[in-house]
Amino acid sequence: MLLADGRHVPDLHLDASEVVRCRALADQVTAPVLGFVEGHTTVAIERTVLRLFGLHGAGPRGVPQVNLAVDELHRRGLLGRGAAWWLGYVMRQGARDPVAIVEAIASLPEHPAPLPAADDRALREALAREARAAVAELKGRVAGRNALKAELGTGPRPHKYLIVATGNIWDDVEQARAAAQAGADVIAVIRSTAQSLLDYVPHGATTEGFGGTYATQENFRIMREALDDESRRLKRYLHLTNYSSGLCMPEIAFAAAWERLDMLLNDAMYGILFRDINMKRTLCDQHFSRRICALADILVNTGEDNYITTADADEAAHTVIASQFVNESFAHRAGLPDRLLGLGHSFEIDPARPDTIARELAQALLVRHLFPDAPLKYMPPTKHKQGDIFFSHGYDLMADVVGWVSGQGIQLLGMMTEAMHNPSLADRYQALKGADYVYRAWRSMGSELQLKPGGMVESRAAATLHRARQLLEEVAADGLFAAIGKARFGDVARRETGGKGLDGVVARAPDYFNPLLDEMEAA
Amino acid sequence: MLLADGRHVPDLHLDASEVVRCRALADQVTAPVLGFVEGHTTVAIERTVLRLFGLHGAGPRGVPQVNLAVDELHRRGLLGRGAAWWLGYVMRQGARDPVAIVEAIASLPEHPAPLPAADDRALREALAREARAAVAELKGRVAGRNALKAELGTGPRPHKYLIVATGNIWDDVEQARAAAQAGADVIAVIRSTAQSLLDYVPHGATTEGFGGTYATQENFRIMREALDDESRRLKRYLHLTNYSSGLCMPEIAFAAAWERLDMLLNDAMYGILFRDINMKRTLCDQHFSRRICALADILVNTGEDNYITTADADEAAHTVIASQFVNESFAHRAGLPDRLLGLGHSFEIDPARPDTIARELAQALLVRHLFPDAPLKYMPPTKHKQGDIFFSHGYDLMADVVGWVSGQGIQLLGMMTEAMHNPSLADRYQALKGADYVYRAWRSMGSELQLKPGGMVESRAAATLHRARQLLEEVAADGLFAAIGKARFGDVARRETGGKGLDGVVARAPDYFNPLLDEMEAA
Amino acid sequence: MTARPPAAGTLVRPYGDRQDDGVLQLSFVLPVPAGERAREAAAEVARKLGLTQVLVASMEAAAERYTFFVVYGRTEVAVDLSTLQVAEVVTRKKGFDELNEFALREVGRRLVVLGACTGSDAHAVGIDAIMNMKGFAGDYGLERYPCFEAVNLGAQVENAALAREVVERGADAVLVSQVVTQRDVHRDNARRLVDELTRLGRRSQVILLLGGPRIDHKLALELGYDAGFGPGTRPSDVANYLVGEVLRRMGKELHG
Amino acid sequence: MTARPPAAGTLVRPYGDRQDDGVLQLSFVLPVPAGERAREAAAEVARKLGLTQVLVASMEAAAERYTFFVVYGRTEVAVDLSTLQVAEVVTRKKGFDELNEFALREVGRRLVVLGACTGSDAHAVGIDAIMNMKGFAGDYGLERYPCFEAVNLGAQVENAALAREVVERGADAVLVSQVVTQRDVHRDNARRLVDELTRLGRRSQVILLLGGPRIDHKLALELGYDAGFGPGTRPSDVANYLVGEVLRRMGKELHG
Ligand code: B12
Ligand code: B12
Ligand SMILES: Cc1ncc(COP(=O)(O)O)c(C=O)c1O
Ligand SMILES: Cc1ncc(COP(=O)(O)O)c(C=O)c1O
Repeated sequence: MLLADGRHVPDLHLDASEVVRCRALADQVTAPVLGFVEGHTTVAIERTVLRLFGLHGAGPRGVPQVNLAVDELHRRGLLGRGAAWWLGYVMRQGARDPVAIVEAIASLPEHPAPLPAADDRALREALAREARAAVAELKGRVAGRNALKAELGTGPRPHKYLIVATGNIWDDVEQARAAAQAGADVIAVIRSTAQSLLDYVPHGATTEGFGGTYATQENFRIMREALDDESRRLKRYLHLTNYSSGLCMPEIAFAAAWERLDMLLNDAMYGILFRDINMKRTLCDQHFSRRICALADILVNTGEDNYITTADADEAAHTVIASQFVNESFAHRAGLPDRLLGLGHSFEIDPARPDTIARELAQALLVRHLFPDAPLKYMPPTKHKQGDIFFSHGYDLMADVVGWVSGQGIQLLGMMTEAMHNPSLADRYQALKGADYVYRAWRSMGSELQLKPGGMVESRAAATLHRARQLLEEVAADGLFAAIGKARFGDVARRETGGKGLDGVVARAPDYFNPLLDEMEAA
Repeated sequence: MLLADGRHVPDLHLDASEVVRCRALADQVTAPVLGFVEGHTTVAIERTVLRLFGLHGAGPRGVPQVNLAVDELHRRGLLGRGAAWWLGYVMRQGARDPVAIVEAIASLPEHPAPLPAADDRALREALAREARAAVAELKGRVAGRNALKAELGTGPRPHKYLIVATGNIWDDVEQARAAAQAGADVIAVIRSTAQSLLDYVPHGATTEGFGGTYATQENFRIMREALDDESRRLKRYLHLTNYSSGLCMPEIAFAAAWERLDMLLNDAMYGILFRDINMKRTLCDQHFSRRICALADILVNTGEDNYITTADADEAAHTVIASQFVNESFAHRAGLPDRLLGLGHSFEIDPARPDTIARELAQALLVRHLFPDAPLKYMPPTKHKQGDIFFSHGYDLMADVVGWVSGQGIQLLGMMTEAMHNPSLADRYQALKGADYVYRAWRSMGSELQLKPGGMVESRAAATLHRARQLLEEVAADGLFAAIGKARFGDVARRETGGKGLDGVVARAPDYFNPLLDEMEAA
Repeated sequence: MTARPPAAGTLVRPYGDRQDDGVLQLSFVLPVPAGERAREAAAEVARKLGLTQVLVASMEAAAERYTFFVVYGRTEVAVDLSTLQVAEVVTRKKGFDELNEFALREVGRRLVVLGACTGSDAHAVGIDAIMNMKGFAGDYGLERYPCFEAVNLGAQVENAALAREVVERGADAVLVSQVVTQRDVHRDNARRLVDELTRLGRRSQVILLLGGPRIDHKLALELGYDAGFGPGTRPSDVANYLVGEVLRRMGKELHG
Repeated sequence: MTARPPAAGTLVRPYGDRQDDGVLQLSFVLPVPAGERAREAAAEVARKLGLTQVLVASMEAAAERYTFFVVYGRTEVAVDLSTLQVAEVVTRKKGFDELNEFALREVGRRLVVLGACTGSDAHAVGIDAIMNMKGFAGDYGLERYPCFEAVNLGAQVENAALAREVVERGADAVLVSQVVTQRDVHRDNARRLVDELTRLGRRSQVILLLGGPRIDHKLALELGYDAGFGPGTRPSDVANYLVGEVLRRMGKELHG
């Protein structure tokens, strides 16, 4: 198989009809969800819209203005019309600056007086115009980023993706620069533990996170600025990514878009399964956030790798594939092209078992063949990592081999101290040096090696695809909500009415107004 | 390709006529050398014969009795008749115990009186009988070893070969046991630096070596005893090996045979190239020592891996192959069957270069295909090892991968501290753990992977074979001595009359007598 | 496991390739550019740690202003094994059936066992491995034991909520998992449950177990728990400990 | 390479993921069976080295009576960069042609340079890399330089024989390689050549260079050599040093 970037990977002979069927099933799975999504909005979506109109600040005790405003609307049951509409409403009443707007919204009566139809039309037109201008500005920023990328060029594939997670944005910057100097192509700033459960986006530059650094717009800006500078110095464009999953998915996507991030962790189901966020909430938020990604040319990374840190990687291999089809379908529905689809998977089969390379290769090649135009994000081993860093390092290198030979687009480099602590500078350096050696040493092996027809790798891939199809049949029949209820993904069961954030889901009123969504749907 | 031990390795398509031609050329190269060997003996060979007859002790200042005796004979120009003959001679004069024999030899006049023909015949017959009895005893010991091996069984292929080299035999024992407990199949006790240049074998248990422990018969005995014990405890036969190359090749082989070693480093040319030992001397000694190995069922390991620690592994790949054909031919002429032929090669291409895996795999598979019934000894990287032990460990694991996929019989495990010091216990442990992981993870890949026909691996293998043939043509035309003079192997040039030990080479007289050789040639 | 304590004065030192050679391998980064001065600084760090025969085996520019080192050296440090405080959870075990039978007979009822990964920690795999039917490494989880009524509350469970559950369900034992340890978040969090239970006057009635990849028995005791379980723990270890401890508190013995 | 010496009082400490956190990684073996006591002994070794926040990341039975550990910890140790004695061979270099021209012009003749790996050391690859035509890493060897008459005597060269060659050939410089260092065999061996040359009254007339993977400039000076060259040395480093040093001794300068 010849990849778009010129690399070859060993051919896998798959049953094409099964692939077609999986895609059809995935579309069947996502269709009713989209129906639901199109009838609802969430507090996070509405906050995002207000951010587009410039409500960036934070009020007393750091509460973001958008939260103050949206919570007031929600309390009054007004959100179904869209926060933008109410923004227009209070602005017509004279509120101009953010503080005044928030105050005006907070002072709205339980049943605000309706607007005459002409005023309503004028309000919508004015805000649509403003939204169009803001979106144009956003697109200008993205174009600037793309120009820099074109000017400097990027490193060869796979892009080496390295994590920084000090908790302090300034230390993160220092480490990101160091990683870039050692060869990193993508810097991922990990978020503080459980930020995904905060129903607001913290404000400003932050220095105190646990196991990661808070995702804030200011932190994004600081890091992107440093990477722009470092990119110019190293004459190689450095990508930046962060996490959007969680209760603030669309807001974070918007901040990331504005600050010119290149990628985002953005999975349709991660929040549900791994953060116990209500499924309706997440499914609405993911759609809106992905529309933002499509608008801002942000590559989304999905989180199927997580399934096999909870479930057994060997037994659950097909759930990864099934979920990827679902994620792909959701992404297409949000307007994302394949080239922005960094579907996630990983090298996680217990290394105590025999023949793990055959099975990992089967999985990695299967994903590669199923999604030929997607860049793919390949994760290193994590769950079975050991405190024995020497073993752990060698184990990572095997993942590098499989990632390379199977032509992955983005490769997270494993950290030899994975079982202990967040990566240190030394760990990243060794990971880069090792991966570079592997890519160099195995350079032509992707085109050199062929698989025995009907051998262990091919049959394993075929069996996994087959089981993925069976699972998709079941999910299509039961519906996604029910399937998640039966722990069909990642061995985790969630109820439709359980989890966090359900109370932030609101049915759109017939006169729902969302000029940002209108802009994006028009694009 | 299906190996005798049940493993599969990827097929290489080679030009069979080229292989046939290489073997014919190698035989052409070794034939005249054998002619020379059959006309000569050496001080080392004669010392070996005396050892067979029980001259094991050492005189004042630790000089072995066999050296005292042989030196006396040599000084008098008597060696051409064979030391055994003179042993018989002085025994007829009444010398019985070793001390008396040595003294009697030392008291021989310049021109000892000749023996009447009948006495000469009786002398020869008596010694032949004694030799037969000693050889029978030796074979009994070897049979005992083989019975233990059959009883306990050995570990699966490849046998993991680990080095101990403390300089102190008691520390070596401790480390050998530890290595065995961690999974080693073969323990190699490395010799003290430059022991190969000593023209005698040190005596007794030793505790003071540099970079290794002296090879002495007592040290062999101590280690084999410890390994027998450990084998029984672990219920897995543990092999022992040491080095015979050098000025005492036949004597060490004899001691090893007696003490039931399983393998020996025994190369036809190593001493010449890497120790500057005279070529005539080494070529005579290797033949005799290999006959001993054939007699005692000792697997010989050749040293082609050394070539590419001196010469560039990429450019000199064909010299390894050519030398293996020569070593094979010499081995066959000494009566060694293929199953005792541990031809050496290694993973030594500079890891700073691209596509090293393709080239290493080409080489390893080429050797595997050329010598299908030989166990093959595969060496890990050494020359390009770094003080960065993390890199170094990963680099070793790649050698483990290639060794495994190409079906090697004996695999030396690389040490992550190779660039620093002799292996420590921790290094061996990590090497074993890493190799076990690799063998497990890649278990079926030898049968699973196929090579692109005419691809990089196949064409590299074909080109190397072709260049090996060209080199053999040249060596066959020039003669081995002249070829070595032109630095055709390992980038090292040696002159026919240079190097150490030439004065220990003696033309056999027409009445040359060597009952050990007679026994071995009759076998 | 070391059954008998070692004889007094049994000194051990790191072993490279000879008894007591004291060989140690170090690696670290210094925030300086690579070069001879950096190399010397690395050697000096090792010397200041008391190492001799210091060999800077590797110096690599990990970034423009950071250098990675591998260093070998020898230490004089020795440890007297007999003086070490080793708190070890007893590991003599009964088989599955035997344990269940024994426990049901001797206790006379099923023991109520709650499990949770607490605070903001979302790592459920460890507690699941101990609690869930399926278990871990071929060893059944506590849910499968007839002698336990085992309830896994999952991850991100608030300490206050967990303490309430203990009271409501009359739990005999609580299994707390803590995986995230950055900035000692696990310590504060683990202590909080003890405080809550103490506040409710329940601490002494319940067996408290702490577990996780960076937990050991010693740390658990220090944080006010009854026992600690580290990486590689099997459900059967925990089951045996629980039954044994309940019997002990009843004045009986597991291994009579 | 550090061009300017650092300001006084510039303290550096190991860097894990924050400035001055002092993070170090250790590994070692203890001659005890794996178990809780062994783990505690490993932690104690680290604590005795002055480490705090000690984490025994891995304990593995490397054999029945040996246990391998990976340990992380933090040290308080800091090094003042400005106080370090760094002996660095100057590395400003001229190109091949320029150097040859300059040397031939200023010295007025070819310099006689002998190379050898001495004593029982048979490792010729390093000295070959410096001396032979082919050179090393794309850098020509000294034999290729018109300004040198370079003779490589190979390996296992006796010190006495080498000293005689120096006299006979009127050598300007001798390059000694030492690779085997077990039990400090290289130190004794390197000193022996200095003794021989001193005995022959030749020491001061000849530039003595020592090189090898575990050699540095400092060690070479200590052993009585004029300069030392470590791993990764290129022939052109040596060529530049030699010409510079000869000129210096003539009262001239290489970089005027
Ligand atoms: C899987 C995993 C995840 C999954 C968790 C899925 C899930 N449902 O559990 C996901 C992807 C969601 C995840 C997320 C994060 N993770 Co995480 N994760 C891991 C990983 C890879 C494996 C953990 C695991 O499952 N081990 C397997 C189980 C079986 O082992 P175990 O937990 O040790 O349990 C055994 C014993 O310890 C014991 N045990 C455990 N608990 C208990 C309790 C009792 C009572 C008893 C008796 C025994 C016991 O028994 C078990 C069986 O033997 C580790 C790295 C590693 N290899 O260890 C990182 C790791 C734990 N994660 C880490 C981090 C930082 C995070 C994040 C905070 C990152 C971020 N900022 O986004 C997030 C947030 C998580 C949160 N809020 O808690 C760090 C923690 C660093 C530290 N020391 O503080 C680690 C070490 C990775 C790293 N090097 O950075 N993670
Ligand atoms: C190749 C090799 C061999 C070959 C040597 C072939 C030959 N003709 O040279 C063979 C196989 C014969 C061999 C044998 C042995 N070897 Co050896 N060998 C190596 C190996 C793998 C590589 C050395 C090498 O060639 N490096 C490449 C060259 C280019 O690098 P270099 O030497 O560092 O040279 C550079 C610089 O240092 C500098 N330089 C070097 N010399 C000089 C001199 C001057 C004046 C200057 C300016 C610069 C300079 O410039 C060079 C270019 O940059 C090393 C392990 C390793 N990876 O380092 C072990 C190693 C050196 N060997 C070792 C040992 C113990 C042995 C034996 C003693 C083992 C035994 N008991 O049988 C034997 C005996 C050798 C003897 N009598 O000396 C040990 C030494 C341990 C120690 N610290 O003491 C090592 C480290 C392996 C190990 N870990 O055990 N060996
Ligand atoms: C898709 C996705 N989103 C988010 C996260 C992490 O998010 P959180 O901040 O919730 O830990 C991950 C973790 O790996 C992920 O895969
Ligand atoms: C065939 C052979 N013989 C002998 C040796 C070592 O011998 P010496 O004792 O001469 O160093 C080697 C070294 O690797 C070898 O390959």
